[in-house]
Amino acid sequence: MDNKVPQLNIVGFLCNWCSYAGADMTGLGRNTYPSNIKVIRIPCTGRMDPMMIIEAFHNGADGVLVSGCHPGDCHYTEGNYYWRRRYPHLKSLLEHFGIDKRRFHASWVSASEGKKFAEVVKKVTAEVKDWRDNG
Amino acid sequence: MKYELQLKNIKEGFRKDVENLSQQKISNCYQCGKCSAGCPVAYAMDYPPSMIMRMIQLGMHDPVMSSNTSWYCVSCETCTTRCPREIDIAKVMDTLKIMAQAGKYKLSENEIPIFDWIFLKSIELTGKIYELGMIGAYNLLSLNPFKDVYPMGLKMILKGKIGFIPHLIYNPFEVIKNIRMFNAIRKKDRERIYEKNV
Amino acid sequence: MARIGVFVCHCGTNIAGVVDVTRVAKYAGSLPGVKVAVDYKFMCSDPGQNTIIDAIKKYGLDRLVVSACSPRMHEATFRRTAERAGINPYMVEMANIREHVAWVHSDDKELATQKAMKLMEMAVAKVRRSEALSKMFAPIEKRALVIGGGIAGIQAALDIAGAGYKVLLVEKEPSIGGRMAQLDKTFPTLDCSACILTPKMVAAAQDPNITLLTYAEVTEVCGFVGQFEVKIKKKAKSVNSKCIGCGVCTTKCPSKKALSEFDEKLAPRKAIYTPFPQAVPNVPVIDRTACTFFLTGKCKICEKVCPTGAIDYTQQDEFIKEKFGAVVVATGFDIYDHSNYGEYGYGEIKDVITGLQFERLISSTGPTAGHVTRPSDHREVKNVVFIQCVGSRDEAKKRPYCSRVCCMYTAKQAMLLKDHYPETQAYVFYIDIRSAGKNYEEFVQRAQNEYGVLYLRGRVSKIYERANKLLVKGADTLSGAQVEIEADLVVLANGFEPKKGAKEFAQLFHMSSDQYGFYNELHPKLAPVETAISGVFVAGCCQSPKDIPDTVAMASATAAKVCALFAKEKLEVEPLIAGVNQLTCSGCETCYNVCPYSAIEMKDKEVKRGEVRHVAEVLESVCKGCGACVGACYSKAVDLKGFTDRQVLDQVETATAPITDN
Amino acid sequence: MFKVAYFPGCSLSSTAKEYDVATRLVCEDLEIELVEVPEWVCCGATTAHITSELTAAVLPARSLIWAEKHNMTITSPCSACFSRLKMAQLNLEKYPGLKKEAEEILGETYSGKGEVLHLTRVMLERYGVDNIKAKLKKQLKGLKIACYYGCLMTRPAEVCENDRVEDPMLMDNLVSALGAQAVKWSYKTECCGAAFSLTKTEIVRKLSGDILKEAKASGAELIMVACPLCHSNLDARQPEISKLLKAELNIPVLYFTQVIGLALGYGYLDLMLNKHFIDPAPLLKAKGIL
Ligand SMILES: Cc1cc2nc3c(=O)[nH]c(=O)nc-3n(C[C@H](O)[C@H](O)[C@H](O)COP(=O)(O)OP(=O)(O)OC[C@H]3O[C@@H](n4cnc5c(N)ncnc54)[C@H](O)[C@@H]3O)c2cc1C
Ligand SMILES: Cc1cc2nc3c(=O)[nH]c(=O)nc-3n(C[C@H](O)[C@H](O)[C@H](O)COP(=O)(O)OP(=O)(O)OC[C@H]3O[C@@H](n4cnc5c(N)ncnc54)[C@H](O)[C@@H]3O)c2cc1C
Ligand code: SF4
Ligand code: SF4
Ligand code: SF4
Ligand code: SF4
Ligand code: SF4
Ligand code: SF4
Ligand code: SF4
Ligand code: SF4
Repeated sequence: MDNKVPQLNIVGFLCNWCSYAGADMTGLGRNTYPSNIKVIRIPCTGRMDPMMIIEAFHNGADGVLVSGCHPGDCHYTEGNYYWRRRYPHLKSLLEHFGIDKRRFHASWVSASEGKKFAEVVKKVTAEVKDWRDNG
Repeated sequence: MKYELQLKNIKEGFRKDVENLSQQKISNCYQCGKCSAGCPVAYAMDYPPSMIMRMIQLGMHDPVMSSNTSWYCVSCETCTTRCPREIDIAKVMDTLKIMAQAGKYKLSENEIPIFDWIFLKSIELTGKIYELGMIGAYNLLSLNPFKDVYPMGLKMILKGKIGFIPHLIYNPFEVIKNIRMFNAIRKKDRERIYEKNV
Repeated sequence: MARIGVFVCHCGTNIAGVVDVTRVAKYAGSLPGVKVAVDYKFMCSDPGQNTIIDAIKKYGLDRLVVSACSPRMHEATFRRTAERAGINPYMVEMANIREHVAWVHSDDKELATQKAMKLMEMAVAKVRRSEALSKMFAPIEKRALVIGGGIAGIQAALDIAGAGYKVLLVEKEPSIGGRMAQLDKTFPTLDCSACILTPKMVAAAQDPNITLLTYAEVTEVCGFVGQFEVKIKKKAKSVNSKCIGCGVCTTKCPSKKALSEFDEKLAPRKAIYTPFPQAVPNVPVIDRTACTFFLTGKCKICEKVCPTGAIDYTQQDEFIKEKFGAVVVATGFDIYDHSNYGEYGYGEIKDVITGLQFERLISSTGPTAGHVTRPSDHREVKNVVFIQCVGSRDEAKKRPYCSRVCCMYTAKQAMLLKDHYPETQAYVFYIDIRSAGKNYEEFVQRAQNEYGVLYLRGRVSKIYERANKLLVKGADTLSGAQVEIEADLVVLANGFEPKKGAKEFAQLFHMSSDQYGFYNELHPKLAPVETAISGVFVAGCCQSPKDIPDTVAMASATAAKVCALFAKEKLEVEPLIAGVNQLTCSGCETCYNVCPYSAIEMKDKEVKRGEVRHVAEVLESVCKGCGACVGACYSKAVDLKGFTDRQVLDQVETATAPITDN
Repeated sequence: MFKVAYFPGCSLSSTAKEYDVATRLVCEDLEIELVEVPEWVCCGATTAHITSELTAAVLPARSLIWAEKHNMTITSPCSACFSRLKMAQLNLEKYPGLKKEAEEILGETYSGKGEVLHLTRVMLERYGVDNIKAKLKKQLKGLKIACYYGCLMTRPAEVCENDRVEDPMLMDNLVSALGAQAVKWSYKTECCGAAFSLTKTEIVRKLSGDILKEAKASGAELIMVACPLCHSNLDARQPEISKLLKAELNIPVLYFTQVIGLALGYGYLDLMLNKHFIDPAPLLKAKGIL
């Protein structure tokens, strides 16, 4: 996928220990991805308050990605399990309110998966773009 | 040293050409030689497979295309099965032959292409292979008319193993369909090879 | 009104080569509350930090944004800078425009610059809402846990004990020693492995500061740096503490069904055994899966012959729970199982052996007393072929990495072979020789020049069995020749793999591993023995393949880190923790239930004059700041310092707003 | 009744007529229904893929599509045909561009989901060695057989799935079930020279010679094959090879369906054993099988 997708705004919430570090690793490995994502560092996906995501869409974000440690690898033992439980509910709730499911994503990226993070961002960006271009 | 590598005699894009047509990442080859070690016909090749891979990496177009290596490859897939870098070497060999036959590059061993030409003609006209006609035509065209006729060919005939009458596709419409199909393929092939080959 | 300073770093050309840093600084200057915005070549350098300090003084700043590398890299640095200039260290935010911008968006400088501006603006939005936080401290349990009793674990334990701290060394086998105990001689000096290892093993056993716990495994871990609480399973040895190590039981035991793990399955071992004669501790264990008594109910010979009555068939697994301030993980490696190599016989050809098996064969303490004979028919050998990079540098076998030690150990083994049997010929098939190390290249040269080992550059394609011989078909790519060697024995240089169960073990500590299962260090260059979990360190081959010198260096480094930690009175911890607004708390106990650290207490408390309610309270010394309670609270009564709702929402708002740069 | 689409291939109607006859005979006996693909065209053999990738995909695709439409597994007794069918399937899946062009030329779509198996796998895996064993009339006691698989039946690794690409055991298991002895040897999958039969006979003589020598050295009295190309190289060329090696090899080469046929009680002419250059009659008589 081409890395240049103008005028598309995606907010990324990355947990400090795995996905944020994984995104750092993407940089260390000089893998590229589309620049639409703006990353906000959070300690853990367990800290995610649904309000933040709703607020992001409300403010006009085209897409949102929340990414944390793989299940079982949470730095705080179980924070990502809480998130894993909340995610599907939130997703269907958002859909109910008319937020297309292509706009809201969750992923597991560990501190060593720099390449994977680039892939995730590419995939998410492509889906959000697909939503914008094709409805 | 057989060959002097200079900027002027390497062909820019040769590696890319081969990589595109074969869809194999030749630059991934790290020259371990496992392909050459196991190739049953390497002993008869001008350059063993791994060396061909290296020469493609370097863009050494002339020696690659004028060597007999790809023509001696029997497509046994031994190399492909064992390559630690997961390169389909047999497919690369096929690609070299395809490129050569497409007329863009010079042919070294004319023997096998003649055979292939007759073979495909046979399929085109009859849908199947017509052995006796093929052996005859092949021997005539390769200027070795009595090769294999005696003793093996003769015995084959005596054992009833070689048919005299071509097995035709029974339905004449199928024959026409077949010839049309081959023409379509030829057209597409030319497009493919020449387009990716510039 | 906030007085913010924004400092944009070039990082040489790392950032400035992609991002227009002056434009970022200029844009920063236009943002409300920003009093000064400058860019500089290397912000983390001394002059860089002084620029910041000068600016703080000159403009009376009270909060900072550093637009540079990842906060995981330098947040601590700039917090200290702020502190030196008299600002609360938690009034600092970083915008990561290197790892998250310059290095990943180098394909479009304009878009990269715009994103850098945005990330900086988000950091400014966040820092506006920052509050001064005060430092917090936690106690340290000055006792270390070392897991794995290979050379790495032994060295780490000795060094920590040497500094006067207590160590518990846990080993899952009946003896410490690890792989090194299996080796014959070691490169590059060819000194005998046992001769240099045994004294260390004994020293570890005798050190008053070290407690050895063999035949034991860690099963549960909770807590954090300074306060790890660890549950350890002591497997039943069936031999109690009365044992004096006389060895009579082993000699008399009739069961020979099991194969010796120590001898790499080349020889049988008894049901009651110590792995090898110099074992430490020298106490045998009964392998209950092989013992006749445990299988059939009859035998008990060992009990009869034991002079001290040390045999105890009724012993049970035992669990203990202890506290440690720091942990060294040194669980070592396994070698690649070549049964995946169909072309080398699916691991079924007896005379195709592993490098480790060769070590046992040529070792005078090994199953053949040092005679290199063929496992199949015990005949002497003449031609021996060594094949390098088996299960290494092989993408098709899912092992693309180089195992780093096998070039060297192959050269060593070929030399040892020649030493013992001058009339033999050794052939080595290799792809590249990797011998970077002090005296390593010279060592390999010696194998070739003085010992006449024939090096052939190519991978072997197939090994054929023919009559009593092995036909090895390889290539020498340097001469372009196919090579066929009739060999008596083939020795594979099996690569290094993570220990079986490494991934599950990592989960106990929430350590991360790479795609193969080797444990990740915190930083490949600057923090090679730390892990992402503070207080947990890694040493030896569990982190990546390495030889003994590197293993020992790494082990000593972990010891230094542990000692540095223990040398502190108490531990400074980040005050980024949760806090409850008890006025709005409804007492629902949701936070109490989700907190993974039991850091929330429910209390009946007078929150307003005359109003006693059931409310939550955070135990500050226990909270780790994960934020699970914050995400869960329906009343929005808990918040997380450093990542408050307001801060994150402001970041969200900024992230979605257009850039107003002109 | 067990039903498969049958692609006999060109050789089976001429040079390898006996393979076709024995196969149909045995399959009828075992109640395996072979439904010949109507008006099939040659798979392109070893030529199409070195001439044009598209030809190599289009020719087999016609038969693949037919089998897919009729919901049948497609099989071929010839390793070369099988390989071309299977490779076409794999390539059409791997390279979407190729698939698009092939579909355009054929004017049909191809899902690629149908199964392509070599006849050995259909009979020995799907139908099952045990089921064959249950129907035997005779044990082939005392016969030492070298199973020769060749290249195209097992390679590349993706085509043999359950079996081991470097040391396949499928036919060896059959041999044991028939009461004979499968010798252990390491040239099971070495190349016989295959398609160079006509064009580079000297290569065929060397490669097939090595295989025959190795089989002989391993104590085999008979070689069992599952491919007409292998057969003609090992059998028809054997007299020349013997001469070249200055050694009387005289080792009969039988198709695996002929060997099953023997154990099912069929005779010399039923199985057209007379077609072979190296007459197996003396050996089989000596073992009391004929
Ligand atoms: C064939 C061969 C030859 C070699 N030759 C040389 C040489 O000549 N020179 C040289 O410098 N290097 C050589 N090496 C490398 C050397 O063996 C290693 O560098 C060294 O052994 C690494 O030590 P370690 O402590 O990291 O791992 P190990 O030796 O594997 O020790 C790990 C220990 O941890 C224990 N353990 C594992 N998991 C657990 C658990 N969950 N709980 C408790 N305990 C656990 C294991 O039982 C083991 O005792 C050679 C390696 C091989 C394979
Ligand atoms: C071209 C090149 C590229 C490299 N690239 C990489 C890379 O990409 N990645 C990587 O990991 N490594 C790389 N390295 C290796 C890396 O540079 C070294 O590993 C590292 O610098 C070693 O650090 P040091 O502290 O041991 O030595 P040095 O960096 O040499 O430091 C020694 C210091 O001691 C001082 N000193 C010397 N004698 C005395 C004395 N008598 N009294 C007081 N002070 C003294 C010197 O002035 C110097 O400041 C590279 C090396 C080179 C040459
Ligand atoms: S086996 Fe593969 S990697 Fe090795 S030389 Fe051949 S093509 Fe290159
Ligand atoms: S496919 Fe060709 S190159 Fe590869 S091993 Fe066989 S003959 Fe050699
Ligand atoms: S602060 Fe970070 S970005 Fe700036 S020079 Fe230092 S390492 Fe580089
Ligand atoms: S009881 Fe078990 S361990 Fe003891 S001597 Fe008998 S078999 Fe050996
Ligand atoms: S258990 Fe008894 S017999 Fe065995 S070593 Fe110990 S003291 Fe000796
Ligand atoms: S150290 Fe040598 S033998 Fe081992 S994987 Fe690396 S190159 Fe291969
Ligand atoms: S979840 Fe919120 S409301 Fe409920 S007890 Fe905890 S702080 Fe109070
Ligand atoms: S942030 Fe909340 S859930 Fe996490 S440890 Fe602290 S009190 Fe417990």
